[in-house]
Amino acid sequence: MDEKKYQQLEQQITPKPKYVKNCVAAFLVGGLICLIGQFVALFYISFFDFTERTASNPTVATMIFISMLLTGFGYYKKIAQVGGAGSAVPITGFGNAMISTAIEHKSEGYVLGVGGNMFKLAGSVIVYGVFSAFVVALIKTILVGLGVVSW
Amino acid sequence: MNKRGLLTFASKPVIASTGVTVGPLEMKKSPFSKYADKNYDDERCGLKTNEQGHAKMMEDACMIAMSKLDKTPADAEFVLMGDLVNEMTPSNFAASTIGVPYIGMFSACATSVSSLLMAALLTESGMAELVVAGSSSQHNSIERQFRYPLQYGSQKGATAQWTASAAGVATIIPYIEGAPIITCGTIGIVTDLGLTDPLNMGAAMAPAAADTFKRHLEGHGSTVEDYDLIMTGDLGKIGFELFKTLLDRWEFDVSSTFRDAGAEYYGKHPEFLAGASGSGCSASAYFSEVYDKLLSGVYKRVLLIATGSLMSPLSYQQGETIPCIAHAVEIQMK
Amino acid sequence: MTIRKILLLGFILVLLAGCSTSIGFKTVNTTDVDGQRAETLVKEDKRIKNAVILIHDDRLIAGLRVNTFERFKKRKIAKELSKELEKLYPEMKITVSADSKVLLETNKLIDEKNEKNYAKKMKKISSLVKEET
Amino acid sequence: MLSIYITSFIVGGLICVIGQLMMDVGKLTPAHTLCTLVVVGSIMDGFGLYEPLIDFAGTGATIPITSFGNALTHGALAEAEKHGIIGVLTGMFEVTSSGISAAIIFGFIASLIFKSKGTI
Repeated sequence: MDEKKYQQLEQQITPKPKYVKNCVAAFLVGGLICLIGQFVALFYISFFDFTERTASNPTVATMIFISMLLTGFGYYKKIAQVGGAGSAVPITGFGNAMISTAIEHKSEGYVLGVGGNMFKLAGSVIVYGVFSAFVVALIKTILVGLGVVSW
Repeated sequence: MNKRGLLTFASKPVIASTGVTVGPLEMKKSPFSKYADKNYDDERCGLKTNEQGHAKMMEDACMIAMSKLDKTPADAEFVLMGDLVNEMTPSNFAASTIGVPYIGMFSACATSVSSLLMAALLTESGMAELVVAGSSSQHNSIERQFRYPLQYGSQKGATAQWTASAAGVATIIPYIEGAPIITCGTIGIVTDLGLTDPLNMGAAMAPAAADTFKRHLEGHGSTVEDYDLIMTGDLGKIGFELFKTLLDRWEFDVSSTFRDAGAEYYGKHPEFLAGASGSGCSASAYFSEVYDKLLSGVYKRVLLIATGSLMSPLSYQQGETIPCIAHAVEIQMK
Repeated sequence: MTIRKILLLGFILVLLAGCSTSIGFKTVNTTDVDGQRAETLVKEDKRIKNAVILIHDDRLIAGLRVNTFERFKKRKIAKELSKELEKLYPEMKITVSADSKVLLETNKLIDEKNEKNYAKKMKKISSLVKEET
Repeated sequence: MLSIYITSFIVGGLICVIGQLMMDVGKLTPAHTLCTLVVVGSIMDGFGLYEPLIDFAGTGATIPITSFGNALTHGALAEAEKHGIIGVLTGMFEVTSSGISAAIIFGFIASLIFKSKGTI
């Protein structure tokens, strides 16, 4: 049996992802996480000296704290199995990636294990975020310097 | 007739005893667990790391298998075993505790059968009176090596399999009456049909299993009807479906006698998706339920085909395809 | 967790979120300058839903809430208003913001009705807005 | 007041749906999906589109990982506005340090408290 024929057969038999169901679940889970974040932000705006904009920092930190609890007690992966991208895309998913790696590599010690591996999954997000920010900001700064666009 | 990779054991080595240990999750969810010799309340078997727990499961399975024969490790000539973790360290540590001359075996999840075949060969050659063979896997340590950290949230599709925490060990001795005989076997050819999805290993392994199955039947001149049971290792629900489709195209009768350990391993629990995988999955199913049913005479002649995907995290991240292997062993009860 | 449970939870949260009162338009003026002009300016702007204006000493604070789909431009709206208010009251320190913090705090300040606190708290609100930029 | 919750839910949910489609239809791994979204967020800020989205949707725009790219670019641009081209290098983490530092701190704390479990 040649490769192409088998891959066709494999495509036929392997069940397709349930696109609609997955998207609805991602929408609900992702939306819900953002909604909870909005309540947290409201809390910070009402009781502390944060404006809508500056409240986003403590909100993010709080969401990561919640993510830590959910990850540690083993609930986050259950949410992720239902929510898919709905749980991976919010900042809680970023937290989950770092926290789960930290817990996992505890057995190799706190320096080489936890310290050395924490960014194993989440590191790529930081790398791409920083590099793309660099490129975008550089282009914009040059364009502003040339007088093509303004800030 | 092409005799490549075919093994026939004229001296009729037998499986004298088996030892099977399973983890806590398998104890609760797996229908095979009722045949197991030992289970643990803790996924790390009360030890500090997952890998230590893994070694402990393997070691306990070996000791149980030998104790059933009233033997000690000092009586065994060889121990052949393997697992999936880096350089098979859990097996290495288990072997170091047992202290029997040791050969590490690696055929990924097909190690259960490959070690059994090598043990039969050693016995056939007259170099051994007692060989211990087996394989094991432990969910936590393997999941972390091949996929993501345990608590990492990633959505698994319907094709994903759950690595089983289990160890299965058999002791092989020269012919005695009343024990299942290893009559023949077939060593698989590495098959790679260009699949790359590490979360759909069943589909990648199915052609290897089908190829070995065909070669075994043609090489040893048997037919599907000769067997009471033809059991694949850990193809999972989707891989098993593909395997049967392939055989159907080659005009084998797949309506009955076929089973897959991986697809059945967690019963009807849907959260395990396509079923179980891991080298402990086939080993613990073969050396528990199948062995018991051979002994009790439910099965007279069985064909066990264990499949393994020979990939590493490195190879699939580099975009390589997944090469797969399948080994077959035929066991008869007179 | 099933989708149904998530839906239910989401629904409850949305319901809970609904329990907030509308503020409308409010103006409090403790000075002699004409506060009416500021109020009409804000009221006439159709993009603005709620507004609280507080004029005290040499400060004018306007907290705005803009319509849902105008929120994209809420910074621009606040800036525009700020410029117009500066024209109307050139001698005053003007703070205009569409941030709900400003609206909430100013509203709280007015509800407390303690004029002694006005100067101090108004300064603080202005500094919060400045800190952001 | 109510509308911010609705927009937050809908915008946040929609960004996640885009991620889900990238994973299901585009067959990307979660890591590839997240990296792409971060890059998209930072490009959007380059065009000045992300800040209005935050004003519209609140946490619906700040909680998804796209805001991470936005915040990095925003910090770099703000610094570049003040100090010219050097600011691009130095300003990057001005705005966004909270997410990363929180993740490091809570990750380390979690590693002290929790043990990994293989339960389903």
